[in-house]
Amino acid sequence: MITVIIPAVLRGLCGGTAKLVIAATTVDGLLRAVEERCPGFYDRVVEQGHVRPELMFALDGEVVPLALHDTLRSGAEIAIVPAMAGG
Amino acid sequence: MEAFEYLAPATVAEVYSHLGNGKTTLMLAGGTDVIVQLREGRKRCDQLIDLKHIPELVAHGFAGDGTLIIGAAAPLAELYEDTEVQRRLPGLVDAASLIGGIQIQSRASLGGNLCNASPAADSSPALIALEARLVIGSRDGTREIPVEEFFLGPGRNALRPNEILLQVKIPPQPAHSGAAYLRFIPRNEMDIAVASSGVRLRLNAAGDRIEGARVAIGAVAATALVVDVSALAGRAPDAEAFALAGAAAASAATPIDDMRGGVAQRKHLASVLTVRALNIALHRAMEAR
Amino acid sequence: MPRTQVQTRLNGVDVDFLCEPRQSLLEVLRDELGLTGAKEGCNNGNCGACSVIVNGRVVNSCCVLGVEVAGARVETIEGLAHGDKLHPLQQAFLDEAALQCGICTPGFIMASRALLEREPEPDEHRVRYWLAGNLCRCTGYDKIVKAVLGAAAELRDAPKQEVK
Amino acid sequence: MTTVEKPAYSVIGTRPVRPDGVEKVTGKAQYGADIRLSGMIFGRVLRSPHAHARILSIDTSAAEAHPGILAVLTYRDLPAAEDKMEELGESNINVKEASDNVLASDKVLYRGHAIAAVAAASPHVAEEALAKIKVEYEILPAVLDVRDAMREDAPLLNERRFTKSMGGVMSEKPSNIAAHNQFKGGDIDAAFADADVVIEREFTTSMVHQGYIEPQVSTASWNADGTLTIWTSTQGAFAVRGLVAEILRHPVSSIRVVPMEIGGGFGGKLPIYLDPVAALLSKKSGRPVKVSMSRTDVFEATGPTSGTHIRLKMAAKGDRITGVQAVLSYEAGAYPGSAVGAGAMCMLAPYNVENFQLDTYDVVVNRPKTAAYRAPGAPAAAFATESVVDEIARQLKIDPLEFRRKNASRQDTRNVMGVAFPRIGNEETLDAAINSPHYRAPIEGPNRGRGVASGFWFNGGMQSSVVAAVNTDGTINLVEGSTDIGGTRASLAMQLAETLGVAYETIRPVVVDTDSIGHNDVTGGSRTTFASGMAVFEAGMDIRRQMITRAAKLWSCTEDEVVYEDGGLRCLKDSTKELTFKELAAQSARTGGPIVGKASLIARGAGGAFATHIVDVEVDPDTGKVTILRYTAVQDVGTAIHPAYVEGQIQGGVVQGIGWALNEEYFYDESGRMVNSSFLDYRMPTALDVPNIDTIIVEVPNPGHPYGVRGVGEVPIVPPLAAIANAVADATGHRFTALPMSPRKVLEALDGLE
Repeated sequence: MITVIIPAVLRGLCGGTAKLVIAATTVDGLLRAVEERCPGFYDRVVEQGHVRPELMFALDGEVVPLALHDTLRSGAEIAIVPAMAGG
Repeated sequence: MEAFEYLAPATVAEVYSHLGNGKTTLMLAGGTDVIVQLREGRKRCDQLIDLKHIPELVAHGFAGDGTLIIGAAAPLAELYEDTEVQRRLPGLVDAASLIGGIQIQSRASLGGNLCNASPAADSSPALIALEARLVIGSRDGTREIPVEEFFLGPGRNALRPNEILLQVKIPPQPAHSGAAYLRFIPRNEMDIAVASSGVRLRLNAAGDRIEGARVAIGAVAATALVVDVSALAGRAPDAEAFALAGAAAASAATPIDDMRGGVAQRKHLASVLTVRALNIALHRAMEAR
Repeated sequence: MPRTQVQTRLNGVDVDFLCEPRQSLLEVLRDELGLTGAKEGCNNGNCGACSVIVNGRVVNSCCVLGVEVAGARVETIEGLAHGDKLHPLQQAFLDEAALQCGICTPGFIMASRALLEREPEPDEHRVRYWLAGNLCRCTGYDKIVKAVLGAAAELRDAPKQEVK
Repeated sequence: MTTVEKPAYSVIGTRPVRPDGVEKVTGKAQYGADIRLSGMIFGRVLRSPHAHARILSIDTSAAEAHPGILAVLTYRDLPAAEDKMEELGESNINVKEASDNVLASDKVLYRGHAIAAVAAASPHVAEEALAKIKVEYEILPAVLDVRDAMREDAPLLNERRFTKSMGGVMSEKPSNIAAHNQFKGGDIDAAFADADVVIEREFTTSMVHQGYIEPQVSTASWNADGTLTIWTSTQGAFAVRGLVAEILRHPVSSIRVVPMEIGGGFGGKLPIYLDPVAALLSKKSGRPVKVSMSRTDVFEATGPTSGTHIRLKMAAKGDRITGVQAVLSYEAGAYPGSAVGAGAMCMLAPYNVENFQLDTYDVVVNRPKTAAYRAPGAPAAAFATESVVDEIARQLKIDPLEFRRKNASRQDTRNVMGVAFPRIGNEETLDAAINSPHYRAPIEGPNRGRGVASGFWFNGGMQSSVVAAVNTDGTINLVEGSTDIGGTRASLAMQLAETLGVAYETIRPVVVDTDSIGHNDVTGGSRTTFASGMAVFEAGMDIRRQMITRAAKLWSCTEDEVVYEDGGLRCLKDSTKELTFKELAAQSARTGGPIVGKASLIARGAGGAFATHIVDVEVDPDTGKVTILRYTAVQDVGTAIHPAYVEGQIQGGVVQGIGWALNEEYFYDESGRMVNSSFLDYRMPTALDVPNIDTIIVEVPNPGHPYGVRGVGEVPIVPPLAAIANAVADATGHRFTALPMSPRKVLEALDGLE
């Protein structure tokens, strides 16, 4: 199972839920599973088959650029965050 | 930068021979203002005349009567490194040693600082306080004016067509007197005065009464201003008297509001700096006794 | 615009070059003579990155015209080391890690050299005052000041290292 | 130095001379402007005198006819670009906007916006020709301040821009608000309802510039076969290659970017400005072209960091921070993309706060497009948080560091993204600050005060690639692709020496061009010593494996009977069989040929960095001038590879923060012209304006790195703004919520002048 932290601005799609626990093995599978519970969620994160460039994921505490095909280990915790760059 | 002709005459007469030929002409002393102004298109010229090959314009020295004569193109560093100048005219050294950084002081001259006629020029209030006079020359001869009469407005000076500034003359300073110059800048160096004050305090032999005072303030009007502090004469050189001078400086100031400072700030600083400068001048006057 | 021929003594060697009057000494050193150690940081005398020594005084070469150095003695960072022997200031900057990006370093070293030639025993405040015309954005100045004070001590102990 | 569970290293922790040092102290190092190619000519760029205007026409005929002009360029020479976001390595760009920022097409959006370029054999002649280009403008009203730009009736920079929020469109009407985002957790209403203390303040910071001493400069040579070489000053050669390829629609494989030595960046040399211009001028003229910026160009046209407006409300109960609500609005400049998100994600990181709501607005204004600047977004946000934390501690009569300690985040504390921290050194840093000589010493004297503040930065990982070739004399050439801004050649060579157990001096690092090494992301995000260091470690381990194989071959034993230790190899079953690294290297030709270690990776496990700063100030009540009397910066660096350069990074960041706090700001006149675009009036600290900066290095090794490295470069600029404001409040009793605290502002506040 994967724990997904729903970004505040998308919680409206999920009836205000901040956190979901979902079975999935890849990023894409996870987002589609969230979509089933939160209609409209997938397209807010994915555009033309890619994660929107302005978004990133925080996987087990670290902000990383994950692609849709990246696999996720069971027990992982993932959050969707705005992309940022360092100086 | 627009192209121009460079001339390096060896005599003042040779300089005059290049003037009045219809060409736009600028003088080059230290170049720390004029070269940048030409590069940034704030000034232009057909010919640039380098004055540094004329011995009397780059020299400085004390005349028999104690007058310090400074060639208009003499670099500041040579002036303030002169131990005799340091001893006799610390108020001049105050100003000369804080115009720009060391690299600027190696080149910049009093003449250039004066002719540039910036309202914030550090040399002007200091020289006014010391009653300096300027020697201006042309083909037709020379004339002398008090330094305070040289400034007509921002970037405008009293040189007439085909005239050049030759020398700055600082008369021997009165007995029992001390002078000082202070400016305020946000940083501690490399900055343009937000406000400044040059003062000279003359005491009686006992050192307990003010015989006369001169105060000039900078960066608080279109030109450096002479402040009327005649009220100080006859008073004891104390905080009360200096506060009077400070108030006079503040009310004389008519500053503008720009990115370097505000109106109220500049008037306030004119007062603060005048009081502080007077305290230094007092200290120097007492030491000189 | 006709170019003027200028003869000067550069790092101990007589050289002559052609330049336009409007070319600064910095442009001449970099573009005409191929000495790129002096850097352009501001081109108006406010950063010191182009510092060189002319007739024993440190100047901003961006505020000097090339034609002005006729007959002058010009020293640049390229002339400071002797063969493979670094000047104590250069060595001190390395040992103290007094540079990060290094763009301001030649200017700081030339300005510091001019200071130490005049004043062999400056204190920290004097060094900071003298170097106020040189901007560094990387180091916060701390290690630069320590390097200059260290080199000053070194030069006092072994003055012979300072060869003209 | 506080050190937690650190292994014994032989090279790491020493202070050797950097490999590129001698060239940099002798003036031989080749920076961007130092290159000279045969036939090279000079390019100059024409820039907009207006802050906001429609371009009606550009007439370059007179410039083309000017004697000596070899090429003239306008937006018409750029390929049409698509108005959409593209992902480019670690950077995301809208190519249309990137292209318009290189050469404006329909509109100019800020004073200094590039419009045209010319090239000639002399830069002076090029400048003469620029003056002959005629541009007709329809001048439009400009909006310069973030709050003005957010108003309903504000002039629009882009009539087709609507407010986005995580992929959705939020506004019905076009707006200057490019993006809104929110971070929310717990129940703030309850937290405020039940608090002992609630403080709400508004904060503003001015737009400031990175202030690197080397202006942008780029030299390009376009060959008849379409191959293009660019010599440039950049934090990321591969990023430049990618951006130029996108903007010029030119194949990446035809572009070689040579990273010259770089004269400072601090984030400001991540974007590109001149590279495509130099490339097209070269294509048109058939000559190599060098294009450089003046200092005024750098101020007016390259990315500074955002001016900001932050409203922050904080609740405390007992000695705990119980709730925070904040609205952050950042100026993005002419195009979207401020660091407001990062600001929000960092601002509460030092604390364990369960109830929070942070709203962020990314707002376009008629100023240059902002760029990253050292911990982008974080300093302004920390200025707000740390000022209010200080005020609450005072109200609660708790020592400000003790109060921070009580509320400190630690491993498993959840940040505002809802994500748990890994092992972090926040508490250790606070303890080191509390116990520091500086904090234990009293502060005395009139008009003097002490302030403290904490700060956080994420640090980055991203892609790195290195190759290490062993020479037969036992020395090693380390080939890397990370720009060395502040000593990374040394920190990477040291990590390889440590991995191989050899002397630092035997390693010769070299930074190469984009044709000569695999992709390396930018030197930014404090990633190089961490991420390229990780690649260096793996390349070293690759060499060790190869050497073990060869030793086993020589000794005819199995590989697991060979051990590599202390820079040598020995055979477990035969103690007579030993070889030093150098001896085996000498035999490479007879044992299978060259020994080359390689590694390419996406570095994971970048540990966040925390800092706490202590500063003493004196305020002159008659002039409003603030003098920094003493400064101590305490920071968890994981492991200090080269302590001298770690200290240098900290000291440099602190002094930039001092400038930001006290004097640096962009002054604009009503027309939108920057009036202080010089080093004279844009007042960065000089050597005379700051004291020595004391550093206390805390080492809580990062479990995500073989040597425990954390990024060092950015977090030092986060605390100073608030630390100094807190010190000024302590000295004067007046709390400044607007930066900079320039003498004028301080005097006006203290003396009630106006």
